[in-house]
Amino acid sequence: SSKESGGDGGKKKDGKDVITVWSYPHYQENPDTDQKSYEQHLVELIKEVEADNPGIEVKHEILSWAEGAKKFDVALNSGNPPDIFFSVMEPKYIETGLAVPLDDYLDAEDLEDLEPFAKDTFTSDGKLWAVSQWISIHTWGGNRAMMEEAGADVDKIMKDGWTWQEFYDIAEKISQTKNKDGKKVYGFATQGKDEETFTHMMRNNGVEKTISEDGEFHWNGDKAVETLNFIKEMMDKGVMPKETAGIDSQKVIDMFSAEEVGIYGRTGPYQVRFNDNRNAEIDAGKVKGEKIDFVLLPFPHNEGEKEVATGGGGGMWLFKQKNYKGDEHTENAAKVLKHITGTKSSVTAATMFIPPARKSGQEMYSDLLQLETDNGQFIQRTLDYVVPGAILDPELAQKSSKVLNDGIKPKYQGFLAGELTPEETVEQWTKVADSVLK
Amino acid sequence: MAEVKFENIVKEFEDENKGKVRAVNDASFTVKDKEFLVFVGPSGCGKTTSLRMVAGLERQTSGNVYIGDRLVNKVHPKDRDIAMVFQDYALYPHMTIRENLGFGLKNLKTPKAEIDAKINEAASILSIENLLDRKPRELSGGQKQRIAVGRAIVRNPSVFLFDEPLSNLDAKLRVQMRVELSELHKRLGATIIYVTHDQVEAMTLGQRIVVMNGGEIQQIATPEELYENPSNMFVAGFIGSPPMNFIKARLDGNKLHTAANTFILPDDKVALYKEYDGEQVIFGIRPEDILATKLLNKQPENNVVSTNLKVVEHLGAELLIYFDNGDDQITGRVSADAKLKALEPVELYFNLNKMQLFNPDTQERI
Amino acid sequence: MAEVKFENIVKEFEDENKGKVRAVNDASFTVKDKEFLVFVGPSGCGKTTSLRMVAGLERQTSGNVYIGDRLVNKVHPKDRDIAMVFQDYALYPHMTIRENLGFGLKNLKTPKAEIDAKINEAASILSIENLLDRKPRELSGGQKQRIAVGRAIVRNPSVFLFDEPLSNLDAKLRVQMRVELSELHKRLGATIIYVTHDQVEAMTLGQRIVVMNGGEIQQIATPEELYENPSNMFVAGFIGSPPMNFIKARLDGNKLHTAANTFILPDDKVALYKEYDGEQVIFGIRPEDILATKLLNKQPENNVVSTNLKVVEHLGAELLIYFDNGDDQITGRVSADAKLKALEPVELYFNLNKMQLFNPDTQERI
Amino acid sequence: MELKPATDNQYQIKLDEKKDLQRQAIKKIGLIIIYIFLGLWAIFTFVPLLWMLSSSFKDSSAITAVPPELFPTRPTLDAYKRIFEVGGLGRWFLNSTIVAGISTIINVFFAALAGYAFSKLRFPGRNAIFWALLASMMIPGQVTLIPLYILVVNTFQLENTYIGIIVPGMISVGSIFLMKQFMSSLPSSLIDAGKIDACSEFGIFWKIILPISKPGLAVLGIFTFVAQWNNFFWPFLVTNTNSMRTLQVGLTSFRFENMQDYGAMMAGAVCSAVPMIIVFLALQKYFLRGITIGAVKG
Amino acid sequence: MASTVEKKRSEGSWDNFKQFMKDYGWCYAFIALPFLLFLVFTVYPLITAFIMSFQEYGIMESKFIGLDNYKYLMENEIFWKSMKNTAIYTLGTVPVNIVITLFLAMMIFPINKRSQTFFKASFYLPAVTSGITMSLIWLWMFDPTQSGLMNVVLGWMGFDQQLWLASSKSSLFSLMLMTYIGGHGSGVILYLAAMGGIPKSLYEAADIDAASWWSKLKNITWPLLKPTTLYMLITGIIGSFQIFEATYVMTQGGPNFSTTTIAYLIYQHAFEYYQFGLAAAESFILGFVIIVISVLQFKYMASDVEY
Ligand SMILES: Nc1ncnc2c1ncn2[C@@H]1O[C@H](COP(=O)(O)OP(=O)(O)OP(=O)(O)O)[C@@H](O)[C@H]1O
Ligand SMILES: Nc1ncnc2c1ncn2[C@@H]1O[C@H](COP(=O)(O)OP(=O)(O)OP(=O)(O)O)[C@@H](O)[C@H]1O
Ligand SMILES: [Mg+2]
Ligand SMILES: [Mg+2]
Repeated sequence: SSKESGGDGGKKKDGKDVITVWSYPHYQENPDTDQKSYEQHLVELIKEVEADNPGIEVKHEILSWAEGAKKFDVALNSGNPPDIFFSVMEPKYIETGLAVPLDDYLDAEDLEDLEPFAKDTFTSDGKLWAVSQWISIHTWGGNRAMMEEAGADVDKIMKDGWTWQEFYDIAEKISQTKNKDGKKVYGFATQGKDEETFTHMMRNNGVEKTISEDGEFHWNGDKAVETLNFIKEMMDKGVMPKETAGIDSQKVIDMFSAEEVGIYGRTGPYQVRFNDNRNAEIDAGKVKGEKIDFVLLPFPHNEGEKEVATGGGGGMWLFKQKNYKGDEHTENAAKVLKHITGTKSSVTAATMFIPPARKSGQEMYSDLLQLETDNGQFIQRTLDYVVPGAILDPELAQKSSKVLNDGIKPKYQGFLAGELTPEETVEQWTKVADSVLK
Repeated sequence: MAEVKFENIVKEFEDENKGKVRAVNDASFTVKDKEFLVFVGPSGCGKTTSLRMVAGLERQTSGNVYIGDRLVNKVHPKDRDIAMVFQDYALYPHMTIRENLGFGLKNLKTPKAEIDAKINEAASILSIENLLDRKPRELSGGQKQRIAVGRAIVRNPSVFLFDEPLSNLDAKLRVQMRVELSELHKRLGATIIYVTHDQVEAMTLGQRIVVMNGGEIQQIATPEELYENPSNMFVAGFIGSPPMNFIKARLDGNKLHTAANTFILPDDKVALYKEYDGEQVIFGIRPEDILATKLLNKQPENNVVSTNLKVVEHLGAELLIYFDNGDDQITGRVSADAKLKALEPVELYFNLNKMQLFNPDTQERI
Repeated sequence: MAEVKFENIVKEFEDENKGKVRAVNDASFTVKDKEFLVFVGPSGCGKTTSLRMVAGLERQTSGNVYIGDRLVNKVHPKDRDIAMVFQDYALYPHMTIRENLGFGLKNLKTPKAEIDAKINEAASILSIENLLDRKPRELSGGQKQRIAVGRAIVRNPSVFLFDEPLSNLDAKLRVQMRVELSELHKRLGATIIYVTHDQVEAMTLGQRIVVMNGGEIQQIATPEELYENPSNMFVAGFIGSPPMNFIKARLDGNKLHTAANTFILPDDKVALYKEYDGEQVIFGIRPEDILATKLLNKQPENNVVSTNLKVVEHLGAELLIYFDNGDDQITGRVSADAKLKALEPVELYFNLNKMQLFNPDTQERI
Repeated sequence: MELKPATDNQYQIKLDEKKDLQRQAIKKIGLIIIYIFLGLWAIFTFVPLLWMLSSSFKDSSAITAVPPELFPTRPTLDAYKRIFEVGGLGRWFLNSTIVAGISTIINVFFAALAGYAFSKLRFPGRNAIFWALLASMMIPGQVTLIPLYILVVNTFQLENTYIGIIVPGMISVGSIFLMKQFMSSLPSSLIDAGKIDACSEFGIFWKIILPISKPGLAVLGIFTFVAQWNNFFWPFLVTNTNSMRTLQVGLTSFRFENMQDYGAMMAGAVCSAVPMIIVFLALQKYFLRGITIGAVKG
Repeated sequence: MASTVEKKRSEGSWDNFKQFMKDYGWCYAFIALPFLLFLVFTVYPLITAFIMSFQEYGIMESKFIGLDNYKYLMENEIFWKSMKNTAIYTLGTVPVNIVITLFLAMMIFPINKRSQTFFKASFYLPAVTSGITMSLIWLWMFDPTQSGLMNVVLGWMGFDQQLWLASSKSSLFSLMLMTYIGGHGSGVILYLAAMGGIPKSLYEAADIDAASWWSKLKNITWPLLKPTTLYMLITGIIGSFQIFEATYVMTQGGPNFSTTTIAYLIYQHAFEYYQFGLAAAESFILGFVIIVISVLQFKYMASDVEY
């Protein structure tokens, strides 16, 4: 039985240094399209690195999305994290003292190859904490046919963006219609579980950060009230479901697929691939439903404000264990990390129709990325101005997440449920923010 | 009016292994109003089952049960105006004794003060005052049984059903309870049906006694009648302690030949049995009709048997003596004054005035 | 050698409500090897508790228990070489009767064939052959009790402990079982300790009898001794059925004044009691020493009481008669031949030869 | 012995018969009401499961159909095919069976043993120990997770082994508590009888207490089995190869980041329910038996 | 005899111990293995966690901060809110569910064996489905749009559509509602087993004692089921106080803290902020509350029922 991995990686087996890698099942095998699964792609890379380094053995585990992070949390807090772990930016990992900054292990070449956005996403305290795998752009999504019926110039929107008013007019028009089952159609839908959509709208209303690096809270003023009022009006007018408070992202997609929604947020480039697959299945008669011409849409911006695209990305982190296993082990782990995040690894992003973080990868898999399509061009355009979410030093990040969990999220939910007015909402979360940040 | 009447009652149980078990077979009898009727019979003969049918806890397979004038076949136990003492006590384990006693009254919405009074009364009758606040599991077997009796007493119904209520009590309390029950009976004017296997209880308490065996009623009669004129060997052997002696014999004019002796019948008996002259019979004689000749003022002329005693048991005022007569073992009960000893020879007089004869085939009394 | 000895045994129970309950208080006695000792006493007097201490199921609060020469205070029940019949049967509900009987032997690793033989033997003694394959819940109360006895019999230990083993059996079976037990005792040469509240059982079975009351031993003696020389009023009242009559009286030379009568003492008694001349005493006389004058051959000169009978109970061969003497109710037991009737006047002779006197304060016999 | 045909008597009989008929009727109606109510309630409790079952036969579009279809219009076995195609389903089943089976046996045995000791034996410290056990149940498991993980994985090195999965669940205070409650109503005199019958202390437990506790053991058995079978988080923490995964852990691979394969999840849930239903049906016949009846009187 | 007394006096403490072990050794042997496992896998982690509650936990090293964690909680509004939510949830579910369970068990008890099996199985079935699956199904039933099943049912009955989990007014109640409808299977089975053990003669005695259906229920069935009820109360209270999965999967404590239970808060502190010390302190406060309640329960409910 193999007792090595995760927790106590690094034990020598046959004299080999064992490196553990934990990641997630980003995509499955698809026999119809000969698409390999993420794990198969990863294993290929691992095989290569093992072949190049006979002293290293790599054990990998594909966690489940549902509870993987929690498993990692337990392992990390037990002092036994895997050597390499896939995650988005999490300042709390840095604070544990077990995350290893990568600056010393990466060559200038590598750093050069990475898109600046990808580096920014994982830079904190001036150090790079993970090698990003891709640039995950946050966008809205739309049903081209429905939008055009409502008089929208979709191509133009994708190219030049749109204002709140333009968006509102189109959405309102769509919400006047009924779908083929005779059900009411909404112009816009989004999940009401957290404040994500609101964040996106705030960024496009001139407030880029909730909390700035100097610890100041920016969601305390008229801009926030204005944005909330905009959302409120959409709900009041039936442009957006008044039950938004109880709608989750799965439900939003379900509604979109059933043509009950014209525009929704948030989604991302990966949805293009899902939609293509779904259309193919409908063609093949495997799935019943209407084919949808799916388009990625930019976030609308308020009149006079700059359009801001948001993005993030996941990357591979390097960790050491509490009972430190020596520099050699860390170096070996870094070697593995470098290889499995190398140019070839961009296949992962490309398979999901997400722009890889490496420029070399974008080139290598350009055919997979279908950059010539409307959605592809939109992605390329967006890459130029996308900014990461707020990166704060770990301590401030901790406070920020407290403000979010104890103030913003619950109050925002209260607002969506119609229990708080926009003014009350802002007032109340500002109070929480003040007390946390003081 | 609380007459209880059984009319051709049959009760069958479904047994998983053995199919139908007939526990009571075609039983008919009437318990008169205010009568004290006792059921006796060997274990498993259907006494409890009969009682339960009166209570309405078991519904008869066929036949009718009346209480008073009322056909109660279909009346719920609580509407039958009865109280019952269960053989296994069936005390409510979680209630104190006080609560156990008061439960029935509480259900009948009796005022609190009255309940208390009745409980105290019953408690003093049964001398259980000091147990009132205990739980059943803290009591000894006999104490539990007294509580079970108390539970019936406080209810004061028109028919009392007792299933061996005294079997676990000590002799003294038993006598006391017997008298209490007797008085209760008189005082309350209630009809009582009482199941027991105790001779003395049956004979002293019962105005009439029902003897059962194997689900069938053998005889219903007053204690004297039962004792003096048992209708068959079963009854004769069952009533009386020690039981009647049965000796195989042959009737021959005024003589009765047993394996070892020949007895001379009194004249009235000769007349009575003349039809059976020359036939094989079973000769029944009760232990107390076997007397030590040395205690007799007048020495009898015949029917004296000389034998060696096998066993002698002391019962205070009396002796139980055991000796053999051919294959039959015979028991006698003589006054302790006779001072008999085991293994010593003795002369015993068989008083045939109260003898019985039975048909060896039908076992009926002749 | 299976002598059983109690040495200053005290047993206290913790009662949730009442604190310590002393169930047995400083009891000392010895059961001789092969002796048949009977415990009697009123309900709750500590009989079962004492038995359980012999068995090792309950540990005494203080004092020593010996079995054979061995101090068994701390010996496990299974190593005491005993068998016990429980008052509440305690049959294993999940085993058939056969398994119930064989369980102890199986635990002792007895060969299968031997177990079967012993079970069959016990079954035939108890006539339970046809029940062997049933489960306890399919049996009537009496049947269960027989199984419980059977379970002890098959074990064949050197000490048998019986806790009211016959209380639920019918009279006939009881007599039969009594004889069986007696024979068993002789055959096996086992020591037997036997708890009962049945007079007859105690007197017939016990070689010696221990009378308990309220946790204290009142007297240990042979049946005759107990009957004739009870050490105190409790024993006198407890042994004998119906119990001894107690009448308040004053001794005055050879006279005994009761509330309603004056009796003349026999000469030997006068001598015996002369120390107490002039004092208040309790006059004890057994029911069988009260005789109907009409049955006497020779009419007595004195000690005849004329009274009206209150109640007459028929017991087959005998009558129990009840009448008042001042405040005291007196019970007599006379031959059924006297044909006495309730409410009729009668002349009764008090035979004072077997009378007893008791100290009204200490209740001890004088 | 003949009947008195008094008119009021006849009337009374009629009345009684009427009352009895009424009672019978009430009983019958009561029974009918009971059946209807239980039936409705069963449907109530069934709806979620029915949805689970029917979803497992739907294609992905039908699952998300608005309005939802309670019964699939185009039933398909695709979801089942998907979960069977993913490697290791059989292995996961085997692992779950081993883990749940062994934990159940150990758990029930220990619980019965300790429950017996706590309910029927008297020894110094009995109540204190029992309360210590019980108190531990009252602290939520979240905080002991890290220490426990350190203990099992770091200290005992039991990661990715059956023992590692089973060990923390081998005793459960709840089970001990349940057995204690159950056994407290068994008649103590049977234990005495066992002692007299030369049964060892363990023999009494094994040959007398266990058999008459069958209803309790069966109940505890099914509860434990279900709990262990459904246990997800701990096996997920301590396993790291596909071959060691239990069914519940394995089935989570049908939950993806931006989309869930509902059909497969539901098919998985259905598959995982089947063994538990079998265990339930196998054990349920013991539930109702009042097995001690007839042991003692009074 | 004298020698025994002599010997007794000279017995050393070793002999006393030997005798003690002879008397009680096997009692301890019966609980030894379970207890050992308990010490290792429950007590040890608990002690560790208890120490943590006085620390600011860090993986590399932890800092002792005395009672700061507890102090912080005492002053924390959300902590009290979550305590309140948990208490409401417990009060609203445990007694109600015990009554429902008893009611169901009583209805099943008198019917014939085969139907009994059917209903037992039906009521137990939800329990065989894992909590996560059930939560997902309920999430679907609580869909706040017009197509949500619960809303459809409300529609039939002529009520307005509800937001269920999405409104802080109804979210906690919705979680409670979930427990009312499913999840009585185990309790029903326990109650049925306990009912089977009640001697029939007690009911017969009660029949004769003129006890009505209600009186029998109140005075016999209910008190004799006390050991079972106590078990269900205690485990029910523990379960409710520690309710986590439903909130975690369905509401994440929202909206506006209306479903933030103490266990969810513990989870948040532990795994979202890595404040394990704080989480431990919360756990011990919660544990203390449950222990106090349980002790009271035991005091008022414990009654040995031995037939
Ligand atoms: N519920 C039952 N199912 C099957 N057989 C039964 C049932 N109840 C009683 N019997 C059988 O019916 C017969 C009569 O039983 P019953 O209890 O009336 O006897 P009993 O005369 O009271 O005996 P005892 O003096 O031993 O109490 C017995 O053979 C018994 O085994
Ligand atoms: N476990 C116990 N806890 C408290 N008191 C008890 C316990 N067992 C017995 N007792 C009390 O001790 C006394 C003696 O009880 P014991 O069972 O020995 O009586 P007994 O002589 O056998 O009576 P019976 O003839 O009624 O069976 C009684 O008062 C009884 O209530
Ligand atoms: Mg009976
Ligand atoms: Mg006793």
